[in-house]
Amino acid sequence: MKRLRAWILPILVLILFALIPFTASFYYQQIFFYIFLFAGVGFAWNLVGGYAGQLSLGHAAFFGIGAYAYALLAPHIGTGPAVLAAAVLSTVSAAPIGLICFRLRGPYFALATIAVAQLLLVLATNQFKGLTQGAAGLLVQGMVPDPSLYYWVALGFMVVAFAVTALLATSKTGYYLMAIREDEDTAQTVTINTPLYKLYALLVSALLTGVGGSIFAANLGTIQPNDVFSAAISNQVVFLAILGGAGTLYGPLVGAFILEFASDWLKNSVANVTWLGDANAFAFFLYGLLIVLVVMYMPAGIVGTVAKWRKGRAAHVHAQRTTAGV
Amino acid sequence: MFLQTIVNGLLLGALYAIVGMGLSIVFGTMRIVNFAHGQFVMAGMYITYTLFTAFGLDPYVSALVSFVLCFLLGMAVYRVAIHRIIRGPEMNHILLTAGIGLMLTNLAQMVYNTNQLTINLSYSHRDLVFGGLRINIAYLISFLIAAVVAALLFWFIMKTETGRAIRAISQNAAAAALSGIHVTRVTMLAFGLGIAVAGVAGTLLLPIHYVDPSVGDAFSLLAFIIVVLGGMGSILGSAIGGLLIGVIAQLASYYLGQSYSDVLTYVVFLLVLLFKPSGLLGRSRV
Amino acid sequence: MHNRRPARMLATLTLAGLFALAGCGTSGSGASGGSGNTGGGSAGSGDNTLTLGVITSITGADSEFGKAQKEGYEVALDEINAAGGILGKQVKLVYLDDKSSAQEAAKDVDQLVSQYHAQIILGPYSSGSALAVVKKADTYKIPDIVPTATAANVTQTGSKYVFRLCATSDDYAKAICELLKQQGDAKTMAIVHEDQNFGTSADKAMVNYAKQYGFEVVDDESYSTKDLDYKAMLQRVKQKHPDVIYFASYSKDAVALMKQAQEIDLNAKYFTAAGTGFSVGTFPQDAGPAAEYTLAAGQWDPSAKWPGAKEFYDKVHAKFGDYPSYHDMEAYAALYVAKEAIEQAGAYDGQKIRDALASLQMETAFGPVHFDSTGQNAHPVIVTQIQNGKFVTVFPSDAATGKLLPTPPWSQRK
Amino acid sequence: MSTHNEPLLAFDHVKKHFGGLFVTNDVSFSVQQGEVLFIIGPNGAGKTTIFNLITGFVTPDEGDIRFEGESIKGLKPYQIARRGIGRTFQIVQPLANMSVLDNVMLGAFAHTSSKHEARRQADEILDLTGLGKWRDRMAGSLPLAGRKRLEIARALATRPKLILLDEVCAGLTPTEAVETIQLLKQLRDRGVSAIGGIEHVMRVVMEISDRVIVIHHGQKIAEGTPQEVTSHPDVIEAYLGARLEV
Repeated sequence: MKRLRAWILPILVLILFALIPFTASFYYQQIFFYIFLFAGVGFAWNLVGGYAGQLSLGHAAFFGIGAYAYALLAPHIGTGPAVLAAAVLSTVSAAPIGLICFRLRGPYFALATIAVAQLLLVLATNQFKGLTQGAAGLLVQGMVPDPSLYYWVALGFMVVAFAVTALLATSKTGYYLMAIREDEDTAQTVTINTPLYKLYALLVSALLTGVGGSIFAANLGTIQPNDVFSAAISNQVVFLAILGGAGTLYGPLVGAFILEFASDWLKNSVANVTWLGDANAFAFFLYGLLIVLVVMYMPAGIVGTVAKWRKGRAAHVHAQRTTAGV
Repeated sequence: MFLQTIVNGLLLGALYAIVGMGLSIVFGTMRIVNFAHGQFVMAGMYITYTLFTAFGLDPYVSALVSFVLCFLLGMAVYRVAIHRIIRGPEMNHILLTAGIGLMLTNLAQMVYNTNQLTINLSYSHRDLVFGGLRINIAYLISFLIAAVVAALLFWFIMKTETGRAIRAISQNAAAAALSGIHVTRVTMLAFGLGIAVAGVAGTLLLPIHYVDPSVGDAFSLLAFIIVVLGGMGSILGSAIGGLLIGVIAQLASYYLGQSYSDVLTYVVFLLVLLFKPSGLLGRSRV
Repeated sequence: MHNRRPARMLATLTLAGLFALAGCGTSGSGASGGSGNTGGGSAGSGDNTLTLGVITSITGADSEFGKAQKEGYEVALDEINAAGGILGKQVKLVYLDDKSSAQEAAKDVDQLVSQYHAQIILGPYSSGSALAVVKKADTYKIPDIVPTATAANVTQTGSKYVFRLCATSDDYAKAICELLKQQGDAKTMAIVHEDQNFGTSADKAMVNYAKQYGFEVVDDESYSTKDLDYKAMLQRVKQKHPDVIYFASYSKDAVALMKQAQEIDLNAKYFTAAGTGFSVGTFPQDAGPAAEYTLAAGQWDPSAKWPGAKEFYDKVHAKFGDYPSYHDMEAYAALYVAKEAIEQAGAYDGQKIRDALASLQMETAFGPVHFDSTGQNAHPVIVTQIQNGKFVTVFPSDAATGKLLPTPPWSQRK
Repeated sequence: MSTHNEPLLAFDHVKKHFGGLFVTNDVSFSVQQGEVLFIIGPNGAGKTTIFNLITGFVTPDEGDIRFEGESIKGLKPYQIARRGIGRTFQIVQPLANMSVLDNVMLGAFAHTSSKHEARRQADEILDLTGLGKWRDRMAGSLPLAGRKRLEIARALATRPKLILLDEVCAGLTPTEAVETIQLLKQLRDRGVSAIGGIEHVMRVVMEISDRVIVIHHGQKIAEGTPQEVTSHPDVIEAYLGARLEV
C-alpha cells in the first residue's frame, strides 16, 4: 500500500505536464521547456550538491561540453549518436575534473569548480576558436523536425534525470552520499570509500548535465561559449536546487518551476514600471533578495522545510504516544 | 622587454593584492566565505566615481571616504544577514553572499545603469621613464598606497589589541569567547574592515579601469584566487599572491597572448590548490 | 533523508496547487495569461493601433548600443505616427530586452509571436542574438529586419526570412583593404580584436580579405573587454612592426587601446578599425589626442550625402541630448523599411511582408535599401578619419568630404 | 585468521610528531583476540592520536601497526575500517540530519547492498543497544548519551573485529555510565575485542578492562592489569597526583 501511495504524486504531475501543450500557447511551452531542462540538470546537480553536499558552482563545464559535443558531431554522425557522444564526453571530462576538485573540501571545492568552468569558457572563446567558432557562434542541427516537439524532449529528459537520481538517492549509494555530506571522516569509519562515491556521483551528474546541454543547444539553434559555459548557467542550476530544497527528491523541480515563472512574470509586469530606472535590474535585485531570504529563513528549501515541518508534527505526535508508554 | 613586463606585472600585482587583502581578513582569518567581495570593490569604485564627477574630489583623496562608507556598509551587511548564518554550514555562507552580490550588482545597475564609467585623470596615461623602463604614474601611486594599506593592515592585525582578538577568534572562537573577547562585535568589526579595504581597492582601480555593474563578479573570483594562492589568513600571503598573479598575467600576455593571462591564472590556481593546498604561506585546509 | 509518508502527501498538495496556478496561467491561447503579463496582448492589427515588436539589448554588456537603437526607433516612430502611421493606424512599439544573451532573444521571439501576434520582428542588436532570432523567425515564417549585427553567418543560415540592413564585417574588411591598396604604401598588418562575436567575425573577415589583397597578417591578437591592461599585448604587436593595425573594439577598450598605444610609443602608418568603438560619437572626446588620425570603417556619418542624414543627427541631439552613432541611424532606417514593406504588402501578414521586403527598393537617410536573395542589403561602407576631433569621410572618393591625412609618429605629435 | 602467537592488533614502536613535538613517542602494545584493553592518561596525553594512527587518519613517522598479522600503515581510513576496525569519536560526530535508523543502516551496508537487509540488521542492533525508541528521530536531536550510544551502534553495525571507543563515558551521568558499561560487557561477552580510551571514569576500566596501558606525554609509562596499574607509583605521581582510593 505504501509503495503505491508513493507513486501517486509523480503520476499526477506527469499527467498534468502531458496536458499542458494542448492548452498552452507556444510561448508557455517554451517556458516549460526551460523548466523541464533546468529541473533535469537540477536533479543531476542535486546528486553532487544536494545529497553528497559537494557544492559544485561549475556545472556549466559539463553543460557546455555536452552542448558543443552535440553541435560539432551532429552534422557528421546524426542527432542520436551525437547526444550519446555528448553524454560520454561530459562524463569522461568529469573524471579529471573530479580527481582535481575532490581533493578539496567545502569552499575550496566550490572555488576549484568555478575556476574549471571559467577556464573552459576562456578556452572555448579563444584557444579553441577554430573548433568552436568562439563567440561568432556555431549553428546547431535540430534534434527533432518540429520545434514544438522540444517540449516533449525536455520532459523526457527531466523524467529520466529524476528517475536516475531518485533511484540512486533512495538506494545504498544515496545513504552513502548523505553520510559524506554529513561528515566525510565519520563516513570513512563505516567503510565508505568517500572519494570513489563522490566521483561516482559527479560522473552520473556530468552525464545528465551533458545531455541537458545538448538539448539546450539543439533548441536554441546556435551556441556561443557565453551561452553554455557561463557562470549564469552554473548559478541558475544551484539556486533552483537550493530554493526547491537541496537533498530532497522533488526540490529541483519546484525550484525550477518557481524561478522560471518568477523571471517571466518579473520580465513582463515589472518591465514597464518606469520609475525603477532599469526595471530588469530591479527584477534581478528581487531574485538576489529571494536567495538571501531562502538561505536565512528556509535553508532546507521549500520541499525540505515542508518535510521538516511535517516530521516535526509527526515526531510530536510520536513523542506524546511514547512518553505515555515509557 | 622582459624587465618591463616584470615591472608592469608588479604594478598590476599590487592592485590585485589590495583586491585580495580585504578578503584575506574576512575569508582567511574569519572563515566567512564572502562571494560578494568583488561587488564591494565595485561599490568603492562607484563611490569614488561619484565623488570625482560631483565634487571633483581626486580619487586618492576619496580613498578615505570609500574606506569609511564601505566599513559601515560591511558592518551593516554582517549585522543584518551574515551574523545569522555564521554558525551554519559554509555552503550557506557562499549562497547568502552570492545573493548579496547579485543585489549589489543590480542596485548599481538601477542607479548608474550599465554604461562603462571611467574618470580621466591627467596622469592616468603618463609614464615616468628611467633607464629604459616606463612606469605608469597612476599604477605607481596605486602601488604605493597599496603598500601603505598593507603595512597598516599588517600592523593592525599583528600589533593591536583588536587585531589579536581577531586572530584569536580565527583560531578558536569558543576559546576566544571564554577569554573575554566579545566575539560578535569583533567579528563584525573584522568583516567591516575587510569590506573597507575592498572599497579602497575600488578607489585605486578606478583611474585605470572602467566600472560597470558586471565588474563585481570578475573581482570576486580574482580575490579568492589571490587569497588561496597566498595562503589563508596571512596579509603577507595575499600580497605575494597578488604580485605573483600580476607577474604571471603580464608574462603570459606578452609571451603567449592576452587571453593566456586568464588561462594561466586559472591553471596556476588549480595547480596550487592541488599540490600545495595550504597556499604559499598559510595553514593547510584540505 | 528519506521522505516519510506524511511529508510526501503535503508535498503533493503544494505541487498540485502550483500546477493548478500554472494551468490557469496557460489558459487559452495565452492572449492575456493569468501570470500577470502586460495586457499588451492586443492582436497585431487590432482596433486602431499597429503593435510592432522590437528586440534589443536593454541590459547586459551591449546595453549601450541597445540604448542607441532605441533612440533611433523612437525618432522614426514619432515621424511615422505624425505622418499618419502605417496602413492608417497609429504605431506602437513593444521593446523586449534580450539581456545581451541569445537564449533570452529566442524567448523574446516566442513571446512576440504568441502574445503580440507579431508578423514582423525588428532587431536584435548583436550577432549572437541575431543568429538565434533568425532561426526562430524561420520556424514561425515571419520576416526579421536585422539593423546592426555585422557577423557574416547571420545571413548564411539559409533562412528566407532574414533581411539585414547594415553592411557586414566582410564589407568593413574589404573597404579598409581597398583604401590601403589605393594608398599603396602598406605591406604588413596586425589585427587586434575583442573576443566576442563582433570581434571574432571582424577578425575572420579581415584575415580572409588581407590574404586576397596580398597584405601579410603578421600578428592576430584577441583580448577581453574585462581585461585591466593591454600594454603587454600592444608590446607584442610593436615587436612585429606592422604597417597597419586593424582594431575591432567596443568603446571603452578602443579608448584604452589608443591611449596605451601612445603610452608605449606603438607606431603604425595606419591605425584602422571596424567601426563600433572607433566610430561612436564619444570616442574623439574620450580618447582625446590619441584618437587623431584613426581610420574607422563605418555604416554612416552625419556628413553623409543621403537626404535626411543631417536632420536625423539634429533630431536625436534635440530629443536625447547625445550624439547619434550609426547604430541609431540603422534602427531609424529599419522602422522606415518595415513601414514601407507593410504598406506595400497591404496587410499585416508575415508572408506578404516578407515578399514585399524581398523585392523592396527604397531610399532612406541611411542610404539606398535593396535586399539580395540571401537578405543582405548592399549597403556602402564609408571610411572616416578623425581630424582634430571631428569625423571626416575620406573613402570612397565619391562620398569623401576631406583628404586622408598620413599618421605621424606619436613623438612628432603636439 | 591471525596466526597463533600473532596478536589481533600490534602497535609496534610507533613514533609520530607534529612539528618538533613528539605526540606519540616510541609506543608499543598489542591486543589479543577477544581482549579489552584500555588506554588511560591525562587529557592531551596522546590517546586520540593513537586512535587516529590505528584508524589511518594519521600515518606514523616510524614503527608499524599490524592488524591480523598484516601491516595497515599508510592505508586509508575506509580500507582499515573494511578490515574490521570500528571506531567512535571523542567529540561525538553523529550524522545529524539522518535518522537514528539511517545512521545504523550505514554501518550495516558494509555487508549488504539491499536496503531491507540493512534495515533488518539495523533494527536488531537498535534493540541490542536500547536505541529502538528513538528509531525515527534525527540523530542530531538525541541527548549526549543517546548520541554516544548511537556511535557505538553504528560502529557495531559494520561487524568489527576490533572496536575503538574514545572517551565513551565522558560527560555521562552516573546512571548513563552504568548503562554504557552494561552494553560494553555484552559486547565483550559476544567476543568483540575492544580498545577503550578513558580519561577519568575509572569505574569502567576496573569493571570490564582486561589490561590497561597508561600514556603520559606521548609515552607508555605503565602496562598491566587494572589493579597493578592503579597502584603503580609512576602512574599515581604522573597522572593522579594523590593516592587513588580504589
